Formats: sequence, structure tokens, C-alpha cells
Amino acid sequence: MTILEADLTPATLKQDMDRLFFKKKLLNFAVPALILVYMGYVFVAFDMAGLWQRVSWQNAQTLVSDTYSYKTHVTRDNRDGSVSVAIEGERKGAYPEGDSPAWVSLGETAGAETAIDLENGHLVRFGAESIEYDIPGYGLVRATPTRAKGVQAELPAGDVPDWISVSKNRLAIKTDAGRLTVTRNRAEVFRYFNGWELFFFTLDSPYHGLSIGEVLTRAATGEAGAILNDFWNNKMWRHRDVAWAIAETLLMAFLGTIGAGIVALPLAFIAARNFSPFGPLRFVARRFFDFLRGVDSLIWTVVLARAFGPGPLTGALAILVTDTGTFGKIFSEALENVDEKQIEGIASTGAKPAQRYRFGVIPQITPVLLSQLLYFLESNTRSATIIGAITGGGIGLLLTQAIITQKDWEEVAYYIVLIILMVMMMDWLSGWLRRRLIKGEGGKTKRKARADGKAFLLP
Amino acid sequence: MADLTAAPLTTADIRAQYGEMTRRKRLYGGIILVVFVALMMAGFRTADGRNAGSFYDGITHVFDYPNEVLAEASEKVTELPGHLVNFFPALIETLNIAAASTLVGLVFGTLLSLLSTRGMAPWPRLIPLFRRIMDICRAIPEIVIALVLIFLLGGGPVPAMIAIAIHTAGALGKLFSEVNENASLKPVEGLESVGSSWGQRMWLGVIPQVGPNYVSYALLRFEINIRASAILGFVGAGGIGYELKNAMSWGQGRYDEAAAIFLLLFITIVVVDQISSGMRDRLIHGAKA
Amino acid sequence: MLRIDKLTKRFGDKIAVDAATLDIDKPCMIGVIGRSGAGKSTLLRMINRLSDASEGRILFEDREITGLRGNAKRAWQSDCAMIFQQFNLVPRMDVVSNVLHGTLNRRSTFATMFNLFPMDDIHRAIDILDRLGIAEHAAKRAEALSGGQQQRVAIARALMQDPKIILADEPIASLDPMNAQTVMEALRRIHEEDGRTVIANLHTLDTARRYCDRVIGMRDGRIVFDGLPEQLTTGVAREIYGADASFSEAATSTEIDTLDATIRAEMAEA
Amino acid sequence: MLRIDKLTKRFGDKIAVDAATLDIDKPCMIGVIGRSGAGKSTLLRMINRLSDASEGRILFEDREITGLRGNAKRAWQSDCAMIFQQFNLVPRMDVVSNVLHGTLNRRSTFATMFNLFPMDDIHRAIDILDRLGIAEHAAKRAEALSGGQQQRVAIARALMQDPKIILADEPIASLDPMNAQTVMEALRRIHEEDGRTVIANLHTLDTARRYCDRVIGMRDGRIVFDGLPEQLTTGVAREIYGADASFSEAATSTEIDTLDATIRAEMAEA
Amino acid sequence: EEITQFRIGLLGGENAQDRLNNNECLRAKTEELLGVETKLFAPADYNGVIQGLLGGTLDMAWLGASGYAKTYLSDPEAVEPILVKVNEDGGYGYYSVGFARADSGITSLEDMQGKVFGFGDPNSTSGFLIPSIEIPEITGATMTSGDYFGEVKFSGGHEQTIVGVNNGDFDGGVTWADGLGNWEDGYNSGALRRAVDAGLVDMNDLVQIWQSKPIPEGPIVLRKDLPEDVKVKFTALMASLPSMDPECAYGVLSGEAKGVMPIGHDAYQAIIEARKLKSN
Ligand SMILES: Nc1ncnc2c1ncn2[C@@H]1O[C@H](COP(=O)(O)OP(=O)(O)OP(=O)(O)O)[C@@H](O)[C@H]1O
Ligand SMILES: Nc1ncnc2c1ncn2[C@@H]1O[C@H](COP(=O)(O)OP(=O)(O)OP(=O)(O)O)[C@@H](O)[C@H]1O
Ligand SMILES: [Mg+2]
Ligand SMILES: [Mg+2]
Repeated sequence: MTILEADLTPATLKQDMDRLFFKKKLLNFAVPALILVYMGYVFVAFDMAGLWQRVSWQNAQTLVSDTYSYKTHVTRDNRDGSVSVAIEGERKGAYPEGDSPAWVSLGETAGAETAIDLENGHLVRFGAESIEYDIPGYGLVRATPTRAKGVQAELPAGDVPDWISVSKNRLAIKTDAGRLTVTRNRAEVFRYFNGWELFFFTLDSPYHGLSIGEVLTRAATGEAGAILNDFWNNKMWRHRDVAWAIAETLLMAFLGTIGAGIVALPLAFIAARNFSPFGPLRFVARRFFDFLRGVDSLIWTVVLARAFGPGPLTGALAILVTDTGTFGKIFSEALENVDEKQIEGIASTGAKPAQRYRFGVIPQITPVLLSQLLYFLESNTRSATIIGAITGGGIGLLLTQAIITQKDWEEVAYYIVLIILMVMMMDWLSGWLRRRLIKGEGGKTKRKARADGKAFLLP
Repeated sequence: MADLTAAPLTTADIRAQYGEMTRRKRLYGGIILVVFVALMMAGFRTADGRNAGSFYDGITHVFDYPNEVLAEASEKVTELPGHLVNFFPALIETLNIAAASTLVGLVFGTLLSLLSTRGMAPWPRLIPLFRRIMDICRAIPEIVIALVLIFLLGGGPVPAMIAIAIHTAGALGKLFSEVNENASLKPVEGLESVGSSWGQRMWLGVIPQVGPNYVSYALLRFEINIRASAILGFVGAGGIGYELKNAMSWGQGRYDEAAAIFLLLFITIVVVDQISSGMRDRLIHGAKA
Repeated sequence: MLRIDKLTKRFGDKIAVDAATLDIDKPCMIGVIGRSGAGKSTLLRMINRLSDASEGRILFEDREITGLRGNAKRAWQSDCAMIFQQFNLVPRMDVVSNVLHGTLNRRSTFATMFNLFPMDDIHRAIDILDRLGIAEHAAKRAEALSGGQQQRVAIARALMQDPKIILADEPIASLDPMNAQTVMEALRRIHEEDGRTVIANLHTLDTARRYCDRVIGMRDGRIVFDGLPEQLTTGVAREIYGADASFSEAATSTEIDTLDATIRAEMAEA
Repeated sequence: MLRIDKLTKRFGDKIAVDAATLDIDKPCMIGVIGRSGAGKSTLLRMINRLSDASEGRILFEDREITGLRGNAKRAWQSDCAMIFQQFNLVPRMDVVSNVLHGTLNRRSTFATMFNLFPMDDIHRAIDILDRLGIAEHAAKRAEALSGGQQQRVAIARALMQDPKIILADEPIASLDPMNAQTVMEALRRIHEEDGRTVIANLHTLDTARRYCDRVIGMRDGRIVFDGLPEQLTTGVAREIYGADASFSEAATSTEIDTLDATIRAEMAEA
Repeated sequence: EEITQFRIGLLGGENAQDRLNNNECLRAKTEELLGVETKLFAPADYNGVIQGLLGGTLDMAWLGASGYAKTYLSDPEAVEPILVKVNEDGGYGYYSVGFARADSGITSLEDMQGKVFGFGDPNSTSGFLIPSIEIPEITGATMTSGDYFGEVKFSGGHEQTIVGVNNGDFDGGVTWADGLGNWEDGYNSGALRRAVDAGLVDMNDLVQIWQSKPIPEGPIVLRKDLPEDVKVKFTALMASLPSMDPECAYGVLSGEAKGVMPIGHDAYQAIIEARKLKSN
């Protein structure tokens, strides 16, 4: 029942298929092999093997532990014997003179003994002459700093463990309970605690250390303003500045995106084939868009910073310029796809050109316009974070500076959480607005648009 | 000849209803317009106020910086070819970062999208989890991951690559899962009935259907990633962005270098943009045929 | 009233309308027939000035239309409404707004930019819609309506222009027979009640015969027939359509009665 | 050989298959008939383990199938080929590759990802295609084939599995009569020549009568008839289909002869 | 002419917010003194401040010596130096310090041959300009990658250099210090001291491998176009700050200082020449 052409016997077919599958195999191997070779090349070019050795686990540990913990410094000035206690060692986290947390018992007079309880038996004493650290399971370490002879350390007999680092002028001990550093000038104890200390109120606020209930009752009795003020102006966490930074970032994204939309719309008409009869002008407009996009927001930021100086306006303008290029391209493509029938219908009533655009064109491109604007509003929130890091504005600057100066990882964590929340909120908001504003266009039309492959990608 | 409807509305009713609707629309439209304009104005004024230079003073100086750069670059135009050669390796590094992160992002994006599409996911109950993972990957700006990784791994291309790859995986994953939703599940069921594994079903049943779309989106992403990797160079991740930042911040005296680097970057972005949009057109139309 | 004088339209080498001459001296309903590509649409589009004539003149009440420019041209367009086969409405806007577009020429550009139309116009639009039997859809989006309803919205827009002439380019070609009948009856009524001239391109003979006072036949751009519907014999029709003996009128019919007849005939044949 | 014991499937409140019990002791060709929604597809899908049973058991050669998981389940699926109404091929891949998919269960995931099928398998695939008369299309994409050819590719894929049972879910429902006949004949030949058990859902009585050794009737999820084709009288059929007197067998026929007869009958009626 | 606002630019080295906080008192005093709105700006890097001064969008800043040179070279009419910080020892200089990891065995520049060397910001005097001139004098080779050092990189800032060396990304690097106090404390002030205070590095792990000649402290500059009375008033304010409000001066001048003293353009002529040398 098989009807085969003369030269298509199963035998020749098999040969053909063998060849076909051989080719397929080749292709199937060639593509992944090429990718693999490329990745191999990248691996070598990026020195990934060496990377593994360079990974700094210690940094990772610092980073991770610092994001959820804080340290309190107890510092003795070896020259005058004065002792100060400060959270994170910062002035704004310092305990008032003569005041200290319960685990530090200050001497009555300057130079008197100070005992620092690091718990679990770890005890540090700042004596008149020497500093002692009693380490359970190891023994007592004594260090005597002098101007002339440096730091003289007395350790229990035996090898020096690797968590103790001794040199002529310096002694450093790191244990699970805390850290002690002694140099000729200073002796310093760090004790670590979990949590984001002083997140709500700093030490100088009367509300520091109160429970939520207490704060609420005080708020109810008319101190709400003061409480909010103390929280808002918290010197350690600077909630007000952070809120402003977030607002600046959102402002850059908003002004930049909407401004770009407003500028790009009329320009897009010049670049659209069906609205701009003059070829060379169209060409110029298109290359202009390419130029704006190609230069990239990063470089626009630098260029504009000279004219406008640091600040959110510069960032907004950089976004505006870049996105004018992007929107110009998208809008002109949308304009080229408009349905001529509607425009003709309006034209046949004797409508003026502006009216033709208003009723024949605008209603058609509104959905594209709005959805693209909203998409970019969301993605520009991210861009604004980065641009802010360059122009000096917004949460991006706070974040990059906090990372670069490499302390305060808890603030880094705080900013990162805020940024993620901000971007996700904008994502959700833009999605919600898109659904609300373009509801005439049901799911079906949306699908169709996507099937055309016209869907434009957002950065 | 009038249409038969259940509710016999008189013209007066319709007039009243429509009039009411128009008035409401105009009111809302007016309010929205006013609010929008007010928001724009207030936003502009706030930004202007918090900026060092004001918009009106600055607008006349927009070309100062480009002029300065161009003046020096044109003065030393003979050195331009040499600079172009010098900085080419840095450009290659930037392109490598973009390409490698796009590839890695493509792989993870594909996996995430398959894991979070109904009908394809091997563990349907975990779909929301994978969706959230994609959302978070997308939400973190690359610069954040890059800076943290630079702290851990030291400067260089790898932190940038990982940072961009994470973002790419999230962004592509979302787009791919939309593509997947339009794919037919019949071949998948056909393959399931012969006792194939999940990997085989996806590779042989889904990927051939969605492949062209995937590649098209990945190309677009590659374009975006070139910019991203250039930007990350600015914060210490190597490549052309690093060179550009150094030349630009040195300023006078090295503007010729800055111009050369800028030229390289600009040409690359435009060329890749053109090539990839050509390829995307072919892919999508080829897929349709 | 309307005089067309040696009107010609060329598209490159192709002559779409070839020295068409026509004289309409009193308001009447005119059907233009001819096969696809005969130049019917081109003729109407030149009258409405959607496209420019290559040669010849159009005169309306002794005023030359062909040369008008700018405002004068738009004023003429507002006097000469056009109805399209594909309705050419703005689908995303509501029905009344679409009808109000008929007044655009009279209103200031600025007010219309913000969609501000006088209440009076809105009421008149609703009255017109009511007259066409679709007032209850006033607030819906145009795209939500059926083809026949959309075409009636288009007619309402034309009426809103309060035009001296209504041009209709195959107004019923994309409608089913039921809707086609409604639309043609509406056009006829407008002609009879308002005394407006209606020129309609039609692709079926029987529609032309049934609703028109005068029928014009076009072939290859030339007007080859101009007379009363009764003069339109099958022989003449074959001439116009350039059809061979297999030409059957019923095949082009949209009339419901005729349609039934066709079905019966086919069944009988079987 | 295959025993189905009180097999039940619920979708929420809806019972799709209701305590179906069936015993197949020797290889034979079985037709399952019943109207739309009777539960035919659900039954086959449970046997192939594409969906899980709510209650009851399926035993194959005294091994319980219903509880298999992971690899064991996939191994069973490879022993029990399934043919779908919509073919469920991979449209963008070539015919031979589609047939080779029948061997997926035996090959490692990694090898198949790189298209590493042994030469022997490729040759066997071509032999099978040749047996089904579509060898010359071997290199074409599946989507380029007609429905009947695609269904034969699906059968080839099933044969490639070298299964103990072939399940076919309305294999000819989307085919024209000509193609339907070719496909049914192919299935019958496979049963006769290879001695494989074939269970086919069919929506026409005469197909069942003509090709099957045994017919099972389902109604509302229950098996209401199980017997020889000859026992399938019009009365019994009415019972199964729950049809009233207007039930005419010819209306469901796909047989070419019958079809011709139907047309003739209809013409005569007119 | 009149000014409507006064804008102060702050150079990097600390958290943007810390910088703003430290200078808030100066802002308030200036606002009170000049009677116009005064704002603080903390751009991301040295160049941000310089561009602000060049573009006329900032009125005052405390620049580094190299930064001043850049500003001067780009536009001699942009800014003029008014004051310089005087250290507690009476000098107005600090040092560029080369350092490496102790366990790497590197103790001098000779040991750095073929190794990776890290600069900070290109506009930093101690992080780039001075070492890039003085080190070649010792090594007798250029600072081009592969010439003497295996590779020469910019870390982007002092903090990144320190962490980079500590992590082994660079075998050696340069940063700034006041040269007072002890190495094991990271000196009395400077980038090393901040890193120690932050608990990032243990000075026992690091060794000094090089130290520059004293580098002049950067000038406090004012925009030249400012009205004369504004210049005079602001200079007076800055000059009296250490005596009037030591707390505020501590923040503004980044640590203990004896005071400020007037300085002119000529003091930076050498740095300007050095910078010209480094341009191509
Ligand atoms: N814009 C144009 N460019 C070139 N040729 C055109 C154009 N518009 C119409 N033509 C040509 O002019 C001729 C007349 O077209 P016209 O649309 O007027 O015919 P018609 O009688 O309306 O036909 P139909 O029944 O198909 O609408 C046709 O041959 C057509 O190809
Ligand atoms: N996934 C499902 N979810 C809910 N109900 C289902 C599902 N699949 C099938 N059903 C229901 O189960 C019943 C049996 O369906 P089944 O597809 O097995 O019938 P069938 O006999 O194959 O019908 P047909 O001839 O239409 O294919 C039907 O009522 C159907 O609605
Ligand atoms: Mg036409
Ligand atoms: Mg079924």
C-alpha cells in the first residue's frame, strides 16, 4: 500500500535521514559548544578561577552580621585615661558623659577601673595602667600600653591562637563575645548586639528605650507630635532624609518619564512615515532619536551636570532626554500603524488638521502611549536610583555612598529593602494603572498585540 | 424599525443620562487634568529647588560641556585612532559582560518561566514562589547587587556580570512566562504520554514553539545589558565604563580619550541596536510564516 | 445644483475616473453602480475633496469645488457628508462623541481639543440617533456596536453635519442583509424627509433599483449609464458589469426577499 | 492482561468516570463509544496515567498501575502508547524526530537534548513510517502534513514505543472520511500483525462495528454495554447515546460508502 | 549684583548624609550671615563638585589640591582659593601613603615590581596625582600597566583602595594620612584611620611601603563671580569658625585643626604643573 517514488526506497531514505540527523547533531552540538567555548573564554577572561580564592568570606561575614547587628564601642583614651561609650562609635550615638549601659561599670573618677561585662564569663577591665581581658577557656590577657615601649602584651603560655593578633604596638583579640583592640593611644572594646539599634529614637530622645505600649500611651496623651519629630529627625537613621531621597528618586522617574512622553509625542509625528511627507526631515528625526538613546542616560547625566549642577533636576532631565529617544521611536512606530480609516472619517467632515489628530489619531495611540509610559515609569524608578548615584541625589546616592564607605551595612540593608519595596510598589502601581486606564482593550487585544511581536521591551 | 429593547427609554431620559455622564466626565477629566498639571508643576519646582543650578540658568549652558570635550578632541584628532585601539579591549570586556550575563540570565530566566507557567510547571504549587523570585530579581537595581558583590569579590567584571544576570533572569523570566502562556500544551501532553521526563517535555515540546520569541527577547535584552554593563563600569566594575569614568573625571587634558571612548560606546550601541532589531524582525516574521 | 464636468483622476498611468460628466439639478437619491475598480469610490472621494481631481471640475450651486483650499475646502467637506463602507468611526469613543464629530468644522479647534461640545449639539446628536433608532446605545463605545448600528452612527454623524449632499461609499457592503435593509431605508428616509441629495455607491443592482430615483453606471472609470432605475434592464446591467451570460442578478443581491428566492431557486435546482 | 476495577474519576462534584470495571484477557481491538462527555477520554487518560484516578484500580499483568510514581509511572506510560484526537505532535519538528520521541523514556534526558538518537532507532522509525505509508515525508516538519498524515505520524510514534497497549482517543474525529479510513485500517493492521491490544474511543458506531472485536459503551461515566460488535443493535445504540427516535446512525458515520449514501438520501429528500 | 542663594559643595570620603550633617551648622551660619537661602550639595565624587564650580552651580567648596588644579586648568576664572586648613602641628600638609598587606612579604616599592598597584580617584591629590609623579622618580619607570607594575588600576576612592589591598585585589595602593600619630592606629586622621575605626582593617595586617613629601592641604574656594561683599563676609565667617564654634569647625574641617589661614593661587602652582604633566 505504500506508494513511493522510484528513488525514495526506505534504504535511500535511511541514508538521507542519517545525513539529516548527523547535521542536526552537529548543529545541536555546535550551538551549545559555541556557547560553552564562549563561556569558557569568558571564564578565563574574567579570571573566575582566581576569583574563588579572592572571595572574601570575612567581608561576607562582616556584611551579613552587620546588616542585622550593631556594636557598641567602649573606648579608653590611653593618654588621659578617659572612657567613652558610643553606639557604632559615632558621636551621635554616644552616651552622655558619665552615663553608660548596664554592662559597663564606669569608674567614679577618670582613670579609675572600668569593668566591661561581655557575658558568658568574658570580662574586660580597663585598669589604671593596664588592660585585662579574662577569656574563659584560655586565660587572662594583659596589655600595658606605654608611649615609649609600645603595647606590652602578656599572654598565657603556649602558641598564640589565630584570633589574637599581637605586634609591638598593637594587640587585637576577637572572640565570639566581642573584640578588644589596644594600641599606644587607645584601648577599645566592641560588643555586638542584634537588631537595628536607635532605629526609632536616638539616645538623646526621651522616648529611647520605651516599649511600644508606653510610646503609644504617651502619644495618646498629646506627645504624638514630639514623638514623630524625634523619630523623623533621628540623627542615626535620618528617616527624614531617607524619605526625601526616596521622594527625589520617584520625582526624577516621574518628571523624566512624563516629560519625555510630552516632548516625544510631537516629535514622533515628524518621524512617522504617514504623517511626515518630507523624507529628509524624517530621516533626521529618526537619527536624532537614535542619538538620544545611543548616548545613554549615564552620559547625559554627566553632560547635564555641568549645566545644572548636582541634584534631582539633572537626573530627571537625563532620563527625559534618553527616553525622548526611546519614546520617539516607539510612538512613531505606533503612529505608522494607525488605522487611516478613522482619520479619513474625521477628515471627511471638514475637520481642521489639529482636530484630525485629536480625534483620528490620539484615541488610537493612547493605549500604546499610556502603557509604554507606565512601563517606563516603573523601570525608570530603577534607572533613577542609578542616576542619583552619579548626579548626587536620591536614594541611589545614599546607597552607593553607604556601600563605598563600607561601614553601616545595616543602613545598606535598610536602603536596599526600601529600594526593592519602592520598585515593587511602582511595578504594582503601573500595572494597576495600566489595567485601569486601558481597560477598553480586553485581554484578547493585548494578546494579539503580543503575538505581533510588537511588544516593546523595557529595560 | 427601532431596535427592540426591554427598557423603553425616552429620548429625554437618554439626554438626561448622557448629559449627566458628560458632565461627570468633564468634571473628572478637568480634575485629573488640573491635578496632573499641578503635579507636574509642583514636581518640577521641587526638583528645580533641590537642584544646585536652576533650569532657566542652566538651559543656556547645556552645550558647555560637550563643547569643551569636542574642542579638545578636535584639537587632538590625530590621536583618536590610537585611543580607539587602546580602549578596544575595554569595550570587549563590556561586551563580554553583557553577553555572558545575557546567556546566564537566559538560562535561568527560561527555567524560572517554565517553573512558573501553569501546565508546564513540575510543581504547580510552587508557581507563586517562583513568580515572587522573579519579581524580586527584577526589582533590585543592578547597581545594588554589583556594589555589594564588589565588596565581596573585589572590582572587576564578575560582580557586574552576576548583577546583570540576576536582573536579566527576572526580566526575561516574566516575558518568557507570557510567551509560554500562549504556547500550545498539546505537544507537551503528547510527550508526557510516552513517559518522557520533565526536561524532555520542556526541551522537545515547549522550547521549539517559543524559541524564536525567546531569542528575540534575549537579543533586546542584550542591547539593554550593554548599557547596563557600561554604567556598572562607572561604579568600579571594569570595562569601558571604568575607562570612561576615569577619562571624564580627569577632565581637561584627557577629553580626547573621553571622546574616543564615548565614540566607541555610542557606535557599539547603535550597531548592536540595528543588527538585533533586524534579527528580531526576521525571527518574529519567520516564526509567523 | 451639482455639476461634474469632465472629471478625471489618474493614479500614475492608471485612469481611475475618466472624464465623468454629471448634472444633478434637484435633490434626489442617486445610486452609482459598477464593478470593483470601476472608479465609484474615487468619484465620491473627489466630490468630498478627500482626493484631488487630475482634471475637470466640480461645481456646486455654480461655485467651483475642485479648486477650494484650506478653510473653504473644509467648509465644503462639512456641507458634503461622507459615509464609508467600513464606517470609519473612532471605535474607542462613545457613540455621541462620534456623532458630534460631524460638527468639528463649525467649532473652535481649542474647545474641541478638550472634547468640549455645547449641550445643544449633544441633544441634537441624541435626537438624530433616536431618529435612526439607536439612541439607547448613545453612551456605548462605537466598537461595542454591531456593523449595522455602527453604520447608522456614521449616518448620524453625516446628518450632524447638516449637509447639502450625503455621499455614501458602499454603505451596506460589509453588512448582513437585515442590517443592510435598515441602513438603506434610513438613507432613503433622510432623502425623502429632509430633501437632501444622497449619492450612494452600491454593488447590487436591486438595491439601486429599489431605493434610488436615478442610477448611474460606471465602467472602467467612465459613466456608461445614467437613467431611471426602470431603464436598468438585465442587458444594460451586463453592459455595465461587463459580465458574460453567466451573470445572475440574484448573486449580487442583498435583499432579504430576493435572498430567500435564491435559496428556493437553488433548492429547486438540486 | 488488563483489568480495570471500579475505576472512578471525580472533577469536583462531577463524576466523569463512575466505577468502570473491565477485563481484557487477550490482545484484542476494543472500541469505546458513547456520546460527548460520557467519560471516554477520561478513562483512557487514567489508563495512560495522564491523570490520576480518584478511586479504583488498574492492573496490568497483575501489577497495579494506579499507584505508580516517578520512573515506574513513566516506564508504564512508555508501555502504553496514547494517540490523541489532535495528534499532539511537536509541529515545528520533523516527522522522524516526532516518531523518535516514542523512545524518550528509554533514553537519557541529556542524550535526547542533543538529539542523540541511535542510528538503529532512526532506521526503525523510517521502517515504521514506511509501514504506515508516509516514509517519503520523513524529513518534513510535522505541521506541513495533512491531518491524516499527522495522525499516522502519531501512530508511528506510538509503535516506536513498542507498547503493550495502544490507546487511541478519537483518533479519527478531526479527519475527513478518506483519512479516517486509512488511519483506522492502520490501527487494525497493527493489532492483527503485531498482536497488540488497541483501545480506541470512537464517536461513530459503524467504525466501531467495522474495526473492533469488542465494543464498550459508556454513558454518564458508567460502562453500560460490553459485547461483540454484532450485539450492537440500533436499540442498544439508542440506549448508549440516550438518543430519541430521531437518532440516525448515518449522521455519525465516517465511512465513505455510508457517507455517499447519506448524501444521496438527503438529496432524495430535498 | 545680588545673589539669591548660596550653594556649598561637599567633597566625598564619607557618607553623603554624614557630610550633610557635619556641615549643617556651617549652612545655618552662612544663611544667617548672608541673608540668602543656603544649601548643601554632596555629589557622588570629586568631579561632581568640580563640575558644579565650573558650571557656576556651586558657590563654595573645600577642594583637594588636584581638584583645584583641575578647576583652574579648565577655567582660570571660575574659582579663587581663600583659606586653607592648618593642622594642629601648624603645618598645612598631609601625606600620600603607600601600603601593602603584611603577609604578602612586600615591604617596599621594589617588592611591588610586576604586582598590581591601586590608585584612588583620578582627581585625588594623594590618591593619584602626587604618587603618580613621585613613585616613578623612585622606580625609574612610568606608571603605565606592565611597565614597572604589573597592572595599575583606579579603585575609585580611598576607601575602595584600602579594602582592595586588604582583600588582595591590589598588591599595594596609596591613600592619605596626616602622618601624625601611630601606624597601628592608622595615624591620627586619614582614610586608614577611618577604616580602622569602622573595623574594616586590622593595621597589624598592613605595612607602609612608601610615603610622599608633604602635600599641601586643598584650598577652600569661592566662585570668582560672587559679589565682593559676599566673598569678604564668607571668608571672615570661615576664618573665625574654629575659634567661634570648635564643634562646628570639627565637622566642617573633618577633624581636629588648629585653624584656617588665608592662601592664594600661587601656593598651588606646583600642583598645577604636576597636573599638566599628567595630561596628554
Ligand atoms: N490610491 C490609489 N493609488 C493607485 N490606484 C488607485 C488608488 N485608488 C484607486 N486606485 C485605482 O483606481 C481604480 C478605481 O478604484 P475605485 O476604488 O474608485 O473603484 P471602485 O469602483 O470603488 O471599486 P470597489 O468596488 O472595489 O470599491 C482601481 O483600478 C484602483 O486600483
Ligand atoms: N479537567 C477537567 N475538569 C473538570 N471536568 C472535566 C475535566 N475533564 C473532563 N471533565 C468532565 O468529565 C466528563 C467526561 O469528560 P470526557 O472528556 O472524558 O468525555 P468524552 O466521553 O471523552 O467526551 P468527548 O466525546 O467530548 O471527548 C465531562 O462532563 C467533562 O466535562
Ligand atoms: Mg470602492
Ligand atoms: Mg474525549
